Amino acid sequence: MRLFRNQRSLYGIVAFVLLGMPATAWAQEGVDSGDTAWLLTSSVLVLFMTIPGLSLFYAGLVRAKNVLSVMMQCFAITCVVTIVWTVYGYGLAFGDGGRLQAFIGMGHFLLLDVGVDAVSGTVPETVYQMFQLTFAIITPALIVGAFAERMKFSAMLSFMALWVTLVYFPVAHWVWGGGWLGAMGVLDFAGGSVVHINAGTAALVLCIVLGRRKGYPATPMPPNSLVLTLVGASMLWVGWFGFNAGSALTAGGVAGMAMAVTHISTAMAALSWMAVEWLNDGKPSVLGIATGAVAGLVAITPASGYVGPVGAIVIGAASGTVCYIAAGSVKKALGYDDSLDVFGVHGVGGFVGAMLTGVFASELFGGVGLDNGIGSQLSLQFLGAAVTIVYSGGLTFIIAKVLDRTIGLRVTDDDQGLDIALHDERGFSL
Amino acid sequence: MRLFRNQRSLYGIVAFVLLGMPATAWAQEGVDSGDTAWLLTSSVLVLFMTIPGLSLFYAGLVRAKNVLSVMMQCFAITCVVTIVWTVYGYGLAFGDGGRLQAFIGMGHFLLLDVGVDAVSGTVPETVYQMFQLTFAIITPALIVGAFAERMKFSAMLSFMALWVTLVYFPVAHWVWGGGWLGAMGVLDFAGGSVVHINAGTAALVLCIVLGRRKGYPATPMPPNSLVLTLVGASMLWVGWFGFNAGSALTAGGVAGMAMAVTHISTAMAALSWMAVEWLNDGKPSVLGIATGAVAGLVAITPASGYVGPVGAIVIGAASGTVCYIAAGSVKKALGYDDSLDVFGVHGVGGFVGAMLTGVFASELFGGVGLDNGIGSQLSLQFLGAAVTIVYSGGLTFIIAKVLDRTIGLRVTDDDQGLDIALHDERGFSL
Amino acid sequence: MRLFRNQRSLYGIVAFVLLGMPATAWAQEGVDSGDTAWLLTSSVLVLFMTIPGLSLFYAGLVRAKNVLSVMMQCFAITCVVTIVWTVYGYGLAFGDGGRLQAFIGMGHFLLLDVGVDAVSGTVPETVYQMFQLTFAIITPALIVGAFAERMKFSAMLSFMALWVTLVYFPVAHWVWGGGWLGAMGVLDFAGGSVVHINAGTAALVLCIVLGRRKGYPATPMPPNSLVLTLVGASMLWVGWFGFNAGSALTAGGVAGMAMAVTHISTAMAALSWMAVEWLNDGKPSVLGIATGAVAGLVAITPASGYVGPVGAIVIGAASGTVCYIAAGSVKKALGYDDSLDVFGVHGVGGFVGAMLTGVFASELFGGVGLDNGIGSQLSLQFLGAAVTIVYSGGLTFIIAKVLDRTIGLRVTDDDQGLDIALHDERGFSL
Amino acid sequence: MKLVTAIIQPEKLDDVRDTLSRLGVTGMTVTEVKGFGHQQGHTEKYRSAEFAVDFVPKVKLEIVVTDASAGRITDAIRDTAQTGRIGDGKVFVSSIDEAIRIRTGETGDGVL
Amino acid sequence: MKLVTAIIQPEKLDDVRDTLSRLGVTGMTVTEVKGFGHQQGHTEKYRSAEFAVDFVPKVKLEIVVTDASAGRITDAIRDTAQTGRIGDGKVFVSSIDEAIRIRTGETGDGVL
Amino acid sequence: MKLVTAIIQPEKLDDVRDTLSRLGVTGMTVTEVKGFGHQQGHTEKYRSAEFAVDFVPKVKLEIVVTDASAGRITDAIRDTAQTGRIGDGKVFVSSIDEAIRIRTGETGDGVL
Ligand SMILES: Nc1ncnc2c1ncn2[C@@H]1O[C@H](COP(=O)(O)OP(=O)(O)O)[C@@H](O)[C@H]1O
Ligand SMILES: Nc1ncnc2c1ncn2[C@@H]1O[C@H](COP(=O)(O)OP(=O)(O)O)[C@@H](O)[C@H]1O
Ligand SMILES: Nc1ncnc2c1ncn2[C@@H]1O[C@H](COP(=O)(O)OP(=O)(O)O)[C@@H](O)[C@H]1O
Repeated sequence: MRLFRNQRSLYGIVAFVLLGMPATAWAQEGVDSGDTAWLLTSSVLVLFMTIPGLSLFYAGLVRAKNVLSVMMQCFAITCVVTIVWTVYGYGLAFGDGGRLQAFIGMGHFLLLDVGVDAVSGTVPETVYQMFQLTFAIITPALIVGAFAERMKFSAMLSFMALWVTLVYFPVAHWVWGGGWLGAMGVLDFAGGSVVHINAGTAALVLCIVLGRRKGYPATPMPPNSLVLTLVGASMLWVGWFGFNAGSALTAGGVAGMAMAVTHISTAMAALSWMAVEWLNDGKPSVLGIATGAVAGLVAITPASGYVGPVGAIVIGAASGTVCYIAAGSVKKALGYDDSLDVFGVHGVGGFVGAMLTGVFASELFGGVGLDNGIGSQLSLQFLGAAVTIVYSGGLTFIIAKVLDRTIGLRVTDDDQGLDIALHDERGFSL
Repeated sequence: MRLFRNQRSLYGIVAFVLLGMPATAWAQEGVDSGDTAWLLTSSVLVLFMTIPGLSLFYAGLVRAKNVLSVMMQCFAITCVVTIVWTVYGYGLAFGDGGRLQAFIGMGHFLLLDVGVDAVSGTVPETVYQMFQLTFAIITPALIVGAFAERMKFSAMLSFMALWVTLVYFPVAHWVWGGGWLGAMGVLDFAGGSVVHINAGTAALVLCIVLGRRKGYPATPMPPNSLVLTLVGASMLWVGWFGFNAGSALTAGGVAGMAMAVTHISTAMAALSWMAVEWLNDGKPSVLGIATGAVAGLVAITPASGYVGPVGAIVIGAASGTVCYIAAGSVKKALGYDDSLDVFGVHGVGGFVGAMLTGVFASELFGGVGLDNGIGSQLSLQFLGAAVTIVYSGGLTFIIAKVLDRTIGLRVTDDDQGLDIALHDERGFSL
Repeated sequence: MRLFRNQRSLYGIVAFVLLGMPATAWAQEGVDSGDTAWLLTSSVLVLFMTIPGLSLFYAGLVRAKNVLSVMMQCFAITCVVTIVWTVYGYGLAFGDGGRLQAFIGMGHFLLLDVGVDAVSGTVPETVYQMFQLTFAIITPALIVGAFAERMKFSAMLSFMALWVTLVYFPVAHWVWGGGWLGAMGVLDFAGGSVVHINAGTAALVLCIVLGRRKGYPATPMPPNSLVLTLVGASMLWVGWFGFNAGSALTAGGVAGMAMAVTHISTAMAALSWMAVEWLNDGKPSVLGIATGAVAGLVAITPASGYVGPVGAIVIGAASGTVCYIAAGSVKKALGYDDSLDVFGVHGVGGFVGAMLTGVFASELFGGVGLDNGIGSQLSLQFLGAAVTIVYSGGLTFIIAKVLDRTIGLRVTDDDQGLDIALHDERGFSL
Repeated sequence: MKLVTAIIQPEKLDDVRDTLSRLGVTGMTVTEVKGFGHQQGHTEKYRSAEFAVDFVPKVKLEIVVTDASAGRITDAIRDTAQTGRIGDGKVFVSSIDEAIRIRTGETGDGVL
Repeated sequence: MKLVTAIIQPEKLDDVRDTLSRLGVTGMTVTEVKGFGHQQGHTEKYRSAEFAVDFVPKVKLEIVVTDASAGRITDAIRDTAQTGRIGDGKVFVSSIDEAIRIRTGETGDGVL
Repeated sequence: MKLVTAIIQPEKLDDVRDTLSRLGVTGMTVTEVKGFGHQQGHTEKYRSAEFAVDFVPKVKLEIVVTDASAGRITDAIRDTAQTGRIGDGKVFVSSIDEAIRIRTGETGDGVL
């Protein structure tokens, strides 16, 4: 990237030399318009994943009386995280932490120093921070699925503001912001640990602290509309190309391969879930194939910039199968009420992906190659996952408990439905 | 831009000089593929705002028996404006008006002279006119919200064809097409006056000429589905990045900052509306946060290329609060039936944005800077808004009255619902 | 393209000559980041057309008890085709067939040889194959509309795997992969024959082999939600810009003109259908304008890179009118049950477009020009269409018959609805 | 006790409810129904498929009342729900042997 | 007057209506209901949650008829709605004391 | 025969059904209805428009039973559906003259 930055200024020199034309006549120093176009587009795509993508995926899965509440949560999280990020989040995650750099970043208060001309790599820094912001938005939004249908909106807002500050920003810094995990060589191209294991763990802890929904699991709680859910899943799929291929930060071969493997892994995971379900339960289901697809998207996320098609096929097959078991028999056995299986899909899928990245990034399997071989990479990958699980789990527990003691986490009565109870609105008046 | 255009041809010369390779071997003269990629994408995004974005936003807000009618209106407007634009609209808005240039453009009949090789700035002119067309589509479509649930489809078609011709094209020319307002220095980056004040004023006038819906305000008219509305709002949000960041016409720092401030302002406005509503009415609502977001998008539109994050936060906070009052108590007090609050959100929000642009574009607040200081810019901004209000209001009144006298504006009976009455179709058969 | 590829490496040389900077310092050899950004975006858009676009368009048109089944089919097709493509499909369609090149391609097994650095034209080959894959996905998905509400899911899966292998890949190779039809000079910019005539013919044959839905045409089968259908149509419209403008494979004037004419043709076709329907049946309908738009998108597809605005207007008007007749009186007269009019819209619309391409590509009408005049081009266009019809029709018949004899194509009883019968799920629990 | 069953135009529901509460009726049960009768339905058209939908949406009110008040109530419904246009609907009266309030278990007129 | 209440399979609604109009029945009220009985329901499965839905969709016809015609009408419904498969449904007959046409206020058999 | 009509809280449907089947009730017909009564509804607010929705969702059970079993069944419903909170609902009993099973054409108590 760095050398690439010189390219344009080089043209400047060429131009100057040949025609006495000032370098200022060029486009922004070091900015490549193609890379910028792709990262702008990717930012749009990742935001699209959360609203409306994820919010539709979740909205369809709850009961009709709670359909608005989950969409409201996703939408409000988008807004709150945006403001927190603008004020200090970008600094904590991607700022230069100086002596503390290994652990946390600093600066960029109110993005005051991120001007129109600021450049990061080959794109304007405004675009770079916007792209990263969309990741900070979707990660907490994923957690919504775990506490759906019973959490107070006010408590949800406080939880999320605290969670991104104390959990997401630090972990993002450790891996991507110049922190210690990245420095050690943990591979996480687009957020297997930072986003999915992180959100999945928080989801599990929070739903346990919160307790089950009234009537769970005895009462049937059918999704109000799998049409919405499948539309949401489809939007997640297409938006995810911004997530993974955008993480290349340039519009070239790396982005191209990231998009290809993302697509392959997703298809493979969807088919694996469908196959396993067909064998076990007798019928393939819409919710099954959709959930499988999401599992595949999750699992390829950390690997997307490092593996080839073969890796993608295996990662897809593995995640589809493992998540089917995790969100199925395992969850049933343990009896926690992770309403929409955030842990079973994102936590478990993210872990599968993080580990397999350590294997399929190897040139052996058509990957970009590993510095110290599969063995040592695997331990690094495990370290990254383990640290995220412990840190995210611990902090989430503390935040949840504190809020529960103070403002209270749960609505008094889930029967009426959160839409009327919290928002004086109904989802449908047909 | 102009100098930038020379860049590639310069390469041509360099190439020719060094390797005797004909310049024709290069990509299209003066076209930057990255800028083109972004503007192509932006055109897609802005069309996406109207269909399905805006049409879903509106569809969810009407009663089930009228859900199709508003979607039909948005869709038909898209088609009609496209043809009008292709035949003469682009010429009127962006053509060279010669002696009349200050007031109206000319030429480009049937886009005959807009060839594959025509270039505008650093992009093909085909792309430039396409991008501008998407603005000409959404502006009249916004008005749909004001006359929803009672206007005749045939009258709607005639009104829109006349309105874009007599109102939109001239105003767009004045500000963006080389007309007098732009020349005077009125700042309207992506359409605060041209699009939002313009549509908002027309909406208010038209809904008054048309009269209230039967039973309004006594009878409850609950939205048939806020799920659709929130999905529409989310699509508007993501599509708006094409609207504002696309207006940079290049993929660089200006686009990046425009996207960032658009996002910040939207989040801030959504939260402000939510907060004010929570305080006043006791509960935060889905419709409230969604409407707040739209207000923020509207208000940042004229400012997006000129202000920084600080300006975005203030503009967001202001628009969220002011529009809450305008679409709430003010509307109630005045008693007009602007069904979906086009005036309260787009008219008022656009005005707030237009004025604050005059303040926050100043370097004082991290903006790009003003030539003659805040004071004189404010008067310019006010002039731009005022002219738009007067012109749009007047012409809209005349067009509406003429149509009412001739073909009639209203359906004979709103009770049955427009879907059956006008289209022989039902929105849902569940 | 070829020469363009040399451009960057040329810069390399320039740089090297002037500053002794190694060419390797540059971005990927021969890759243009702007073109890549646009093709990445286009791939996203074309996948978006299928999921959720097409699946919503179709989902809204069936009865509520089958709404999930059609969405499931589109989603599963996406997954199956992706894997087939990755394993051998890309090779069959776009590989070098050596001595058999005229008829079929070979190689690229598991995309093993499509590395991060592989380049095709000015974009990474990973991106090129991804873009082409999205076409291989939507073509079979289009057929879903013909057998909706009665086909077994298992049979559907087998049919599609066989169909893309035996029909789509060869036809795509003949026209785009270096095969005989392309070599002869048949013009098919984005898939009038390869995609639409191909799918439309298969749809007709398959729905006849399958037989009518129980109760058709006596029993009314109202669409469960035209809201979903119009949203789907809108998504098809915006996504189609990736389909047609993406087929330029570069972000320049050709892409720009392709997008412009696509938009114009679509608007014109929608209005024509609306007008004809209004005259014949007394009212304009939502389903009518939406179907007209799709007809216009289909018809401009083969022409999009070759014609100008005038051609687009005529192609739009023609397709809107002709498809109205085909999907209306003609279908009624012949009595086959093509549930969602895949043949009437895609088959017929594709044919209209293929033929008119031979006329309006001529410079006479503002097109890019024809080598041997309209007459001979028309015969070539007819040949392309005819070959596709005969081949696709024949093979589809054989595949369908074989599957019917072996595993059986139809569900035993359509009354219960496929959602419960095949997937143990319901679309809505409101 | 009597069961008064009224099938009326949906637009009239609120008016009828107000009138009845003024008459001291504290409870009723309402169902959305499809009515067939003299009133015309509408036609729907989806591409080549056109069909007549000959039912019209109505609401059905079921009100259990004391024998004494039955007459007053049916009259009130008739007067309030009447527009004079075809489709105004019907009122039917039948007998109820017993009524029980689930909450308290009490029976008889007190329940109503 | 009699109230004939028939619970039938949704697919049979149109046939029954046609038969009845041939018998001179000018009006009826139809409600979508859930039926429980001998007929099997279905199961639904959403990830780990599986449950049996043991009701089946039915439609309920309510037709108020003259005492004289009640027999003919119940027979007609029975014959038309019959498929012989479990779930065909039931017909119940009860008495109506009075019927009023809201539009005109008229009462008695003329209302039907 | 008697028609037992029970209007209960939706949450109670499953419990009531289980109790009744234990009492040997093999069939019933259920309708989703809107109830007006002492129980409060809720308010909804959409921008400047606020309004009270004063009905509450209820389910209506219709069960035709033999005269003999009517008492047992109404008692069972009352006991099972009772929460003691306002809105528990009502049970009404009326008379049925005749019942026919469409599938077989048989009539009388055997039908139930
Ligand atoms: N015999 C009947 N039994 C039950 N319901 C009836 C009967 N006749 C009419 N209805 C109901 O009354 C409604 C109004 O009747 P209709 O004949 O359309 O108008 P009007 O009552 O003004 O003559 C019908 O839609 C239907 O729901
Ligand atoms: N005792 C009853 N009271 C009211 N409705 C009943 C009763 N028994 C059956 N039904 C209705 O009749 C429908 C058909 O009854 P079912 O036992 O399934 O089939 P069949 O009538 O052929 O034996 C049920 O779905 C239910 O709606
Ligand atoms: N007179 C009545 N006729 C018909 N239904 C009634 C009558 N009174 C009450 N109901 C029904 O019973 C339900 C419960 O009654 P309500 O007064 O709210 O509570 P409670 O029965 O505990 O006093 C109401 O929602 C309504 O559906």
